[in-house]
Formats: sequence, C-alpha cells, structure tokens
Amino acid sequence: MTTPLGLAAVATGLAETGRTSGGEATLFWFIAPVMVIAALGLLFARKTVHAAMSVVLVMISLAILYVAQEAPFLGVVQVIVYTGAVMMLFLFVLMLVGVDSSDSLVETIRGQRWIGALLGLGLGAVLVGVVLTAADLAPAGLVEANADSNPVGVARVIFSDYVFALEVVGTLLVVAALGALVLTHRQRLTRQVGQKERADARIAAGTVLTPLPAPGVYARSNAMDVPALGPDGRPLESSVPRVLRIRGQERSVAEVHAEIGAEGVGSTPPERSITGEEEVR
Amino acid sequence: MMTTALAALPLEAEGAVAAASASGAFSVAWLLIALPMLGAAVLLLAGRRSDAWGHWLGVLASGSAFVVGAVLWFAMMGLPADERVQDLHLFSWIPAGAFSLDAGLRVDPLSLAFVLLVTFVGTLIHVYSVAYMEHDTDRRRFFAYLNLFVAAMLLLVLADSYVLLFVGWEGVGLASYLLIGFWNHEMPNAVAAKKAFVANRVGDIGMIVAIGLMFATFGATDFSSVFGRAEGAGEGLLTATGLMLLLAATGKSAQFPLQSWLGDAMAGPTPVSALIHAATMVTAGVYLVVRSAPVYAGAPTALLVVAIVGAITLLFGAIVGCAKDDIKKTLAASTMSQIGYMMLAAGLGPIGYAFAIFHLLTHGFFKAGMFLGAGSVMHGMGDSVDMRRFGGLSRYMKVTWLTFAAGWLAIIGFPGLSGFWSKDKIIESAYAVADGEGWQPWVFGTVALVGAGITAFYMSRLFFMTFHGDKRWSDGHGEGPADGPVRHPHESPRLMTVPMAILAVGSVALGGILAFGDSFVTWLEPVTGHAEHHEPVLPIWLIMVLTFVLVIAGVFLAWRQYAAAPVAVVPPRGSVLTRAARKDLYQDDVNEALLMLPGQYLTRSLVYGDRQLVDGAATGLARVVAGSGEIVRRVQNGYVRSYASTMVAGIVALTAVVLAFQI
Amino acid sequence: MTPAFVAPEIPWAHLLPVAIVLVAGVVGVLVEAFAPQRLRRAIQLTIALLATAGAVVAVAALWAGVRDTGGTVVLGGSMIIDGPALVLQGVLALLGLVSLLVIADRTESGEDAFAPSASAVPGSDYEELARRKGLAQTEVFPLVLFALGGMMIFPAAGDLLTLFVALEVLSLPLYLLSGMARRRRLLSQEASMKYFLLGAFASAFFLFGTALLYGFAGSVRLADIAAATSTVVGMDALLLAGVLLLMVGLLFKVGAVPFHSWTPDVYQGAPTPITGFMAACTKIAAFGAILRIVYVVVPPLEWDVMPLLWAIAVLTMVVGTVVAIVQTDIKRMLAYSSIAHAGFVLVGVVALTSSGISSVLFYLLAYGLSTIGAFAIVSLVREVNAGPGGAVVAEATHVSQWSGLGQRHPVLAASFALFLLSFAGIPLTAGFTGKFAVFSAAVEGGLTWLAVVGVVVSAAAVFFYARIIVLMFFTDPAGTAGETTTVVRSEGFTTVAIALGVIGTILLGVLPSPVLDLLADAAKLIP
Amino acid sequence: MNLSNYLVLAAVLFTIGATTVLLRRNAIVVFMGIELMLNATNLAFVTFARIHGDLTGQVMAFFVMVVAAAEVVIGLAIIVAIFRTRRSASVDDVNLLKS
Repeated sequence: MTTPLGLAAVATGLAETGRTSGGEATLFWFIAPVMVIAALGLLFARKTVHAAMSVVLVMISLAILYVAQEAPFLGVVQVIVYTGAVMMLFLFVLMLVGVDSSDSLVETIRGQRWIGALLGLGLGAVLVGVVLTAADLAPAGLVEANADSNPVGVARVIFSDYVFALEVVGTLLVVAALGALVLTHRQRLTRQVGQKERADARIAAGTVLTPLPAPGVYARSNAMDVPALGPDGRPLESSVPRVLRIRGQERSVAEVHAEIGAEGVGSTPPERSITGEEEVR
Repeated sequence: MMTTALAALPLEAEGAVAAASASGAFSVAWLLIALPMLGAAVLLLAGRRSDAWGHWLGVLASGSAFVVGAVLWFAMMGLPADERVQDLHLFSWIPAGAFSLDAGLRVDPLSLAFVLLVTFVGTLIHVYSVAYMEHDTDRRRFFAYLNLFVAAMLLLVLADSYVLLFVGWEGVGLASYLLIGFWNHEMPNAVAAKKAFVANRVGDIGMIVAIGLMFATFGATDFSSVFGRAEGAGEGLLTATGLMLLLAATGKSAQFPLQSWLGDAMAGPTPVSALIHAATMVTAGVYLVVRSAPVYAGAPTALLVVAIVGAITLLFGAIVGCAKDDIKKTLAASTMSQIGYMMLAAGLGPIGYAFAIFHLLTHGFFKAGMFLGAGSVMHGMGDSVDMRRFGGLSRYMKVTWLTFAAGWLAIIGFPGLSGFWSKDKIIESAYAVADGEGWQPWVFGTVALVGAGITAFYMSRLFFMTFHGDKRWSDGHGEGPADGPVRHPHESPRLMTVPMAILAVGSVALGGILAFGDSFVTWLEPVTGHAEHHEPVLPIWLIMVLTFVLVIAGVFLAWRQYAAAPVAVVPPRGSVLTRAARKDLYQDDVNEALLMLPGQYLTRSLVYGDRQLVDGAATGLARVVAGSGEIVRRVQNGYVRSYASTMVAGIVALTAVVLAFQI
Repeated sequence: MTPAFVAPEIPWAHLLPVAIVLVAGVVGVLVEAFAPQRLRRAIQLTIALLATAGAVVAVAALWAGVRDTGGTVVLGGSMIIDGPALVLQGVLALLGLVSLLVIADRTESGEDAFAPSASAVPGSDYEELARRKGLAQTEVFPLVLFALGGMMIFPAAGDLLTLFVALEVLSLPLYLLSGMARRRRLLSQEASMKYFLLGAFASAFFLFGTALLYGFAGSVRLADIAAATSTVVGMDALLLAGVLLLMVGLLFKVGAVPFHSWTPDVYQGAPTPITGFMAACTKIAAFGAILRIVYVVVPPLEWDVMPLLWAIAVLTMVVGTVVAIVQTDIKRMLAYSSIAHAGFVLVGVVALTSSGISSVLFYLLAYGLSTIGAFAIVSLVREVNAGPGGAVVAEATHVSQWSGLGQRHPVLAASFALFLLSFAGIPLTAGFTGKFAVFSAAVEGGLTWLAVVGVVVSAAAVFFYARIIVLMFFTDPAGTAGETTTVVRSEGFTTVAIALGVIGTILLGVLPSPVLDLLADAAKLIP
Repeated sequence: MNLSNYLVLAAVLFTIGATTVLLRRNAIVVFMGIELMLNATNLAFVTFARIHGDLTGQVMAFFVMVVAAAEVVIGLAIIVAIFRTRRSASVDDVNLLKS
C-alpha cells in the first residue's frame, strides 16, 4: 500500500491535477525523445536482442509517464507485467531461438521497404492529425477520482462497472495457460529409462565397460596419435582418439619404429620384438 | 419504324385483363404440380420396391395432371373473357420488410394452353416410354425423373412471379440434365449433359440479372405488379430487362448464340428428346418472351433483337438440318429452326404473340410425334441413328411410316395440316411487321418464307432417306446390300404406336381446329391483348402461293435426290456449306473460341501464371486477364508483411478520406 | 471520502447462455487435468454438446421476456440482452453445436482432424509414436467452447471494454486451433502464425479506435458515445477516426476487403472442421457487433461513414467473387466465397432499416448452416495413396480431385451441390431467401444501386459454383489407375451435421416465413 | 504543457509499432511491434483518463495489459512451435499458403 501511495505523492507533486507543472514538462521533454529513439530501435536494430532491450526501455519510460499522469497503480503494473513478465518472456524465447539471430538486410519482397515506409508515414500523419484535434480539451484532472488513492479508485471501477469483463478475462488467462500447454507440453509416451536400465543395456550390448586405454607413450614418441600396446604386445586401435582416427591422422607402431630407428631400443627392451606387423585388435 | 410496338401499348391496356383471385375449380390448380411431384417423390423414395409398378404410377401421375388441366380448361371456357386470368395465392414465401415474395399460381389462357400441351403430350410420352424403356433396369428412376420434369415444367408455366418461374426454370434444367445423362455411364452423354448445363448457366445469369433489375425497378417480381408498373418505367431499363430475359430464353430454347447444346443433348433416351427437347422445355424461352409482353411493349429495341435472334436461328437450324445424317440430330436442328420461327413471331410484338404460341402447340404435337417415330425406327433398327443406313422402311413399319408422314406433312406446312395454319400465319405476320414500313417486313418475311422452303427440303430428305428409296441395310437373307449391317426391322409394340397415332391425329387436325374462326387467337387475347390486323407488304394470296411453291420445290428436290436416286452410304464430301453444316456451322468451334478458351486461359493464367499467355498475349482481353492475375498474385503472395500492408493501406485511405471531407 | 463500495448485482439469468458455455470450458480444462486419458474424449464431447444445447435452451427461455420488453441492459451497460443479441447468441450456440459434431468426428481408423499431439515436431518420431498410440488432443473441446463463449458475448457487449475482451476471448483459441491440423501440419502452423500476427495487428487498431472514442466521449459505453455524438462539438475527427479504426478491427474478423487477405490462407491451412466453425461463427459474432455499432453509434455520422461502408461492401463482393473464380483449391474457393458473402451481408447492414437488421440475422443463419455443412463435406473427401490398398491420407482439396465425385457418391455430392446453390442464391435454398432479404432491405433503405450491384455480382458468382457442380457430376475422375479420391467413413457425427445443414438450407429456402417473422420481431437494438 | 503532447507521443509510438510489422521479418520483432502498439494505446487511454477526470481509461489500460499478457503467451507459443519445425523465426519463411 505504501508504494502506490508514495508514487501517488510523486504524481501529485509533478502534476497539479489537470494542468501540467513545469516539472512534468521537463520530464516529458526529456523522456519522450528517448522513447521515440528507443522505439525506432525496433525498426532499425539488426540484432533482435537490441530491439528487445529498446522495447524494455520504452516500457519503463511509459511506467514513469503513467506515474506522472496520476496513474501510479498502472505505473507499477506496467513495470511488473510488461517489463517484468512480458518482456522477460520475449527474452526467454529469444534465447531459445538463438540470441544472436539477426535479420538479413536483403529485402525479399520487391518494393516492400518503400511501401512500408510510405504507409508508416501516412499512418503517422493521419493519427497525429486526429489526436491533435483533442488539443482543445480542457483537462479535468483526477484529484476527485483519486480521492481514495488511485488503486482504490481503479478497483472501484473495475469491480463495479467492469466486473463482467474481469470475469471474462479470467477465462482468457485459462485459455492462455491451456494454449501454452497444448503447444509445448509433450506427454511421455515411452517408459522412462533409469540408471539401472541403462547399465543393464550396456552390459547386454557387450561393449567395453571400463574407460578406454590411453594412447601410446614411448620414450621418443609421446603422442596421442600412436596406439598403445596391449598386454600381449599388440597395438590397441581404440586407444587413439576417435577424431584422429576419422581424420586419418593416426600413426601406426611401425611408423614410430621406423622413425626411432636402431637407437630406439630402450633400457627395458620388450620381451618380444615389435615389428609393427602384428594384427591390430 | 419503332412506333408500331409503341402504338400497341394502348392495345395492351384495353386487351389484357387484370388478374382476379382464383376461386372454384381454379383453387385446385396446385394439384397440377403436386401430382407429378408426388409421383416423383414416391418413385425416388420407394426405390427398388417400386420397380414392378413404378412406371404405371408415373403414367398415372402425369395422366391425372392432364385430367385436372382439362377440368380447369372447361371451367375457364365457362368464364367470360375478362375473368379468365386467375391468380391463386399459395403461401407467403418470403415476408421481408416492405417487399414480400409470395408463392402463387396464375391460371390464364396462356398457362392453361401450356398445361394441356405438357400434360397431354407428356402423358403420351410416359406411355410410350413404358415400352421403350422396358429393358432398362432403371426404368423406375427414369419415370421419377420424367414426373419431376413434368412438375417443374408446370411450375414454370403456372408461376405468378418471375422468381417462382425461375424455380421451375431451374427445375426443368435439373430434370433435363438428369435425363440427358440418364445413361451417364456412357461418356458422351455426360459430356452432353455438361454442355447443356453450361449453356443454361449462361442463360441463367440473364434470368438472375433480369429478376434483379425488375426487383430494383418495380420493387416486385410478380407478374401483376411488374406488368402494372412497366408502363411507367424508363425505356432503357425495360430494354435491359428485355435483353436479359432474351439471354435467358436463348439458353433454354437453344437459340443463337447458345444453341450448341441441343444437338448433343440428343444423346439421352429418345422419349426424353421428344418430351424435353421438342415439345416442352425448349419452348420455355418462347413462353418467357410472350409472358413478358408488357415488358417488351416498352422496349421496342429488345423486341427487335428477339426477332433477329429468331430469324438467325431459324435459318441456322434449317441449314444444319440439311446436312445431318443422324436422324435425331436432324430433328434437333429442325426443332431449333422451328423455335426460331416462334421466337421470330414473338419478336414481332402483339401481332405475333398468339401465332408464336399457336405454332408452339402444333409443333409440340408433330415434333413429338416424329421423335417418337424416330424412336420407333431406332427400336426396329437396332438403335442405329444413321439415316444413310436406313431406307425402304415404309414396308416394314407401316404405322410408324403413316404417323411419321402425318408429322412430316404437318411440319412442311402442307395445306390443311396443323403446321400450315400456324406457320403461314407467322410468315404473314412477318411481312406485316412494323406497319409494313421499312426493311423489317421484307427481311423477316423473306427469311420466314425461305426457311419454309428449306424446312420442306430437309424434312423430306429425312423422310425419304428413312422410309423410301433403296434398302441400305441387310436383312441377313440376301436382300439389301451385302456390306450393310444386318437389321430386322419390325413394327413397335402397341404401347409405342398408339401414342404415335394419337399425336399424328393431333398433327393433322389440331391446327385446323385452333385456327377455325381465329378461336385460339381469341382465346389468348386476355393475355396477349387484342392486336389489330395489319396488312402485309405482299398480298396474302401471293404469300401463300410463294410458300406453297417453295415447299413443293423443297420436297421435289429431296425426292429426286434421296428417293428417286440411290443414296450413298458414305457421306460424300459435299460443298463447303454442307461440310460446315455438318459441323453445325462450326458452332462448337466458335463457342470454343468465344467461351471456352478465354475461360481456360483465365483459369490457367491466373493460377499457374501461364507463360504462354504472359509472353505472347495476343489479345487485349488476355492481357487484362493476365494483368489481374498478376495483381492477385502480388497481393496474395503469402507474406504476412504484405497482408499487413494491405490493411494499413486500407486504414490510411479510409481515415484520410473521412478527414478530408471533414476539413 | 466516497461512499462505501457496493458490490454490483450480477443478473445471472440474463448471462446464462454465455455463462453456461464458458463454465463448461473451464470444466473441460479440469477434465483434462483429472480425468483418465481414455475417458477424456467422451466426457469432453458430452460436456460440450450439453453446454451448447443448454445455451440454446437458455436463449429460448429468455426469448419470451425479451420479445415482450424489447430487452434489458444489465451490469450497468456491460451487456445488452436485446432481440438481435439474443437471436445471435442462439444462432451461435446452435451452429457451435453443429460445428462440434464435425470437430468431434473421427474416421473409421479413429483419427480426428487434429494432430495427436500439437507439440510434436511435424515429421518427428515422437509424432509418429503419438499417432500410433492413438493420442488425441482433447483440449480442442474447451478451446472451442471458450471461443464460442467469446463469440456469444460479442453481439451483446454494451461497452468497448467488454467488446475488446470478448474479441480476444474468441480470437486466442482460434489462433491455437488453426495450428492443430493432423495433416499438412506445416500449412496449419503457418496459418496459425499468420492469423495470430494479423489478428493481433487488427486488434491493436481496434484498441486505438477505442482509445479515440474514449477520448471523444469520456466513456466506453456505446450508449454514452452515441449520446455524445449529438452533444460534443469540435472533435469529430476523434469520433470518426475512432469509429473507423473500431470498424477495421471488426471488418478484419468478417474478412471484408481490404482487410481480408488472411482469410484464404488461414481457411486453407486450418483443420477443416475449425475452418467451418470459424467461417460461420466468427462472421456471425463480428456482424453482431458491427450491427450494434452501425445502428447505435454511426447514425449521426451517416454521411461521413456510410459511403465508406458502401465502398467496402462493393469491393468485398466483387473481389471475393472474381478471385474465387480462379481458385483451384476447394478450401480457398470457399474462403473467397465467404469473403463475397461478407460483402452481401454488408449490403444488408448499410441499409440502416429495421428490415436490414432482420435480413442480416437471417442471412447469417442461412450462410452459417451451409458453410459448416460445406466444410464438413470437404473434411470427408480424402486423397488415397497410390497403389493397391493405399492408405487414406489428407483431404483432397484440389478441385480436380473432386471430378466425378457425383457418380461415386451421389448423396454427398448432391448435398455439396445444394450448399453451393445456396451460396449462389438459387431459389428454394436458404441462400436465395437471405439474398432476397438483404437486397430488399437495401432497396428499402434507398440503396437501389447497391442492390443492383449485388444482384449482378451474385449472378456472376453462379458461374464458379456451377463449375464445381459440373466437375462433380459431369466430369470423369481425373485419376487413371484406381481411385485417388475417396470419401472416408466416419463415426457419423459429420453426417448428422451435414444432414442438419441440408435440412436447414432447404427449410429456410422453402418455408422461411416463420423464421423471418420471428426475426422481424427481434430486429430492435437497444441504444 | 498541453496534454496533447502525450497523445502525439502515443500516436508516434503506435505508428512505429505498426511500421515494424510492415518492415521487419523476424516474427518476434514483429510481435514486439504489436506490443508497442498496445503500449502506445495505453498511453492514450491514461492521458484521456486524465483529460476527462475519469478512471475508466486507466481501467482500460489495465485490462489491455492483462489481455496482452495472455496474448503474448499464446503468440510466443505459436512462434516457438513454428521455430521448432523450421528452425527459423522469419515471417517470410512461412510462405507456403498463397495464391
């Protein structure tokens, strides 16, 4: 309760109900250009995230303007609902779709850019022309209506005159929840596979259960691309990383031998000489 | 020149009779439609169970409708002439605001004449079909469709408003497709049904637009209101309405330029050709024009167009008829030509209306008779329709030959027979049109006169080729040419010959009876109004002599070529005209070029962006079509942004317009 | 201090039709959460059918009172239960019931028109598994009920706030439902996205119009705005632009040109039963709101706004008809035809007479019945995979695939032909009566020229409807080796819906007078 | 300062939002444009409420926020569903349905 009241106090400070104070004018002329520029970001930003952030800016500015216009309740709701919920939802989806996605600048529909710009200008001209006719209206101000504080005033109107709309909006929210569920929720159709089942399946498949052996390490050749030798002295193909094998970058033991040459006989020579001709396992 | 029709206006006023509310016998007029409709419903719903007796139920339904019609006729005879237009209100159909639409029937001399024709000829054809369709497993369904047709046709002629008439109009169309396509497992029949469908749709558009125009002009579509208010309406609107009605009539009556479907429609069973494509449905266009007389009274230009269309079709059909070797198609061409006569007569205005209907009635008899005769010949000749393989049948099918001869003499206008009375009157009236001034009487009169001569030629050709001359078929016992197909011609059963005989009697006598003391013209006066007699530009005796000479000449030519001389079984190449006539004077090609091709191009180009069209568009029309297709594609390109742009453009335009007017 | 808050009285009796449907929707959601899976469909279907039937009954129960008193304003003006509103609510509930039959129906292989799991990626293993397990997205039923509830509020809404909320309540479920087709899921998802983006775009304009009207009148109640039109001076621009933007939002919903471009795409992509539901019911609801605004708010502005509506009506009729002629997809063709019908209804709307209201109500009923029936038939005509015993797959929507249908399935094809004839306005069908009613209302309202344009356009429209009929009855099937098009057998709900459509179309064509009389009684809007 | 300045600001923001729909191809950005339009409308409502001394405008704005929240949920769900299918969030890529 305190916050809206406090905001209401700010509001009354800015606006002398109906007529605007100098403070409000300053605020407006500071914030309006910012809003328009931010909104234009929606039109011109290459990256979707930038567009989203500029919309957030517009929405927060709007909240400030609401407070200035004797609507502190709406100001709060604007921040909570729009900036807090709606735009966050947008950002979530952006993350899902790929945060760095950006529009290609090549226009696919011939002439669409000019048509769009022209229509936008036309629409703007018409709408501005229309609202300017309201310039002669004498503002009545909301002092009387906000006498019991703004939230109470709004609540009175909502719960008396528009209670039916409120009830119907309830079903709208149900629809929204149901809709999101329908389009995103996937029922589990197969039995859930637990750790035990996974382990059993692995054993049943008969593959290697332990970690794979490390690649070969020799005194003169310490490399990932040479297979290790098994206890029986044969090279273990699986010890070389799969990537190297696929790329064809592994070396055979024989190649290493050839490289090492005669000096390659270590202090503890192998019990059997390794020729490199052994069958690969 | 145009003044005649206008001068006839006051005649309308004094001649035509205002409608009275139906009472007494006339209040059961709805039975006329209900009985055959009930028959159709029972036959369709009962299904196979009614196979055994269904056809007789169909005959009964049609016959009882005739009885009702006869009763009404007697009742009307008992009324003075000025009470003979009876309106029967059935129910309030669409009570919408200030304009309401009622369903009602109008029983008057005109509709009653049609009722008697339709039910009488219809019943005979039903009887005939019992035998003709005996071996068809779906005979019951066939009778259901026949009954449906009779009901729809009666609705068409009895309706008291254009909207209800349109219902009947569509109904006969529907029944006609069902019957043409009755054997629709055979492809050509389905194609024929399709052709008839398309031609009729073009006509329907005329009908819909005409109804819309009437509705917009008079605020009503029932005959009483429309005719009552037609006098006060502007000529332009009436002309437009008249032309649209004519378009409808050309579609239904196979008149130029929508005539092409009739020949192909002969693919249906022969009784259908007799009932629908000779006696009844195709005359609906003539009925429409005559019924709309008060509209045409204020639209002389439209009336003139009616006459021109009639004249063109008259010659067109006659020329085509000379070259066809298919007996049914020849008869179809002849039908086209004869309806051209009726249309011409209707186009002459008040002096011709009565004769149009007169000829329509006599034609209904003799043409139906000849179609049934043709069916009988086909029945005896293994369903063959090639006249070049007929010949000498008079010995084998005596009754058919005799009845056909009656029809033949009637149609060529042999003095004393039905056709003579009705056709000569039309020729006379054509020479008398427009007060006998200007080019009209000479042109229309001469066309009608020449048409009579050609009619005599091609009908005699048909008659001689079929019943006389050499046998061009083999009887399997060494008689006739060895290469000919083996046939066993035999007379048809009673059920078929009796209806033919009755129609033959009508062909001989009906004209004389109706012409006696101008009784039919007087009978129709409450509807068509009294027409002053106009002197033809030629003396009447001269016209009669000329007609007779031309007819005799036509018959003689045909006799020399097709009865006295051998007929080639393979059609000779023939002259340019013959070849053109065989191909229906290239009407299909013309239609294709005029109607089908642009349609195909339209579809193709708009949907697939036909390269050919875009690249090598030859005509301006094609370019326009291609252009609009391009626009459609560009706007409906599947891009959300473009759609949004359309919306914003609309919004900006709307708002800007409003604001502009505000300032 | 203002006096203590007094809770408003909620007149449940008058809200009953709407309340039944919305509460049933909520119950449906609970069923989703708690009922075992195999029972869900049966329970959902029962609830949905009972709810719509109950709404029809509730409307009937309210009818006598409304006819005698002319209607009531409830909730301080939020809802106006008058003749047109009640009639439209009844029609919507009835057509909703018929639509639900089509939506619920399953083929003999147990597949309905919706994806077994809408969240599955099209073509994925998961989707295939879901299909084989016979999953069903039974959330469809509550979603349809919510949409229907929103639609039923729409024609009765007495203030712009309620109207806006109702607009969203009817739209959001439809956006979702459009994307849930079982077959051709890419198209379906695309339809959903297009519908959503353009719909939200249009409702933003609607909202801005509301703001302008609020700025003009200081209230969002229609009655107050109407009153202000005569008292407030000097701010006509606000009023006019407000009304126009408001109308844009509504005209978007009915698919009037130039706000129509979404219609063909969405109608084509959405699951066919949903297309039928949308085409019929959304249009009815939106026209209900348009009637209220045009007849209550606009009259003082007649000469400013009406000419624009005339132009839109003409454009809509012409564009809908002309473009329909060149379509090759049956659903697209029906979509353009529905655009043309929106134009015809607009002709009745702009008449500004009481017979205009009743004619529009009648037209909507007639059109709705035929439309649901037509789309129901489309949902039954399917493609068959090549080869012997080929599986039945997606709907055969290309018109060439319909050739020869009349020879193999005469009853079905005849029903479709009947609906087409009704669309074309051939006498003895409901469509004719409807066209007659709107055109005569236009003539009565002094708009003879508009009626003439309407007649000419509908005459041209006959051609493309006839084309389909010719194709079905007089053309040989396109495929050579075996059938490639078949009519799928189903549980029979669709058949019931089609039969209802056929009966309604004929009855409203042959004996429309009882209905027309009833509507004439109802044609009075409370300002 | 005249209150119509707020209204002009609202109109400008609304226009920018609408133009975004016409020009941008990323469905999420387009959707944000629509949200901007709704926000602009709210500003107009609040300003008119102040002009008329009537809280209905603020109530309208409140309802718009709630409705917008619901709409965002549905809209983003649809966009995500499409993204999962096509791996693209461009509105131009959903272009199978056309004449």
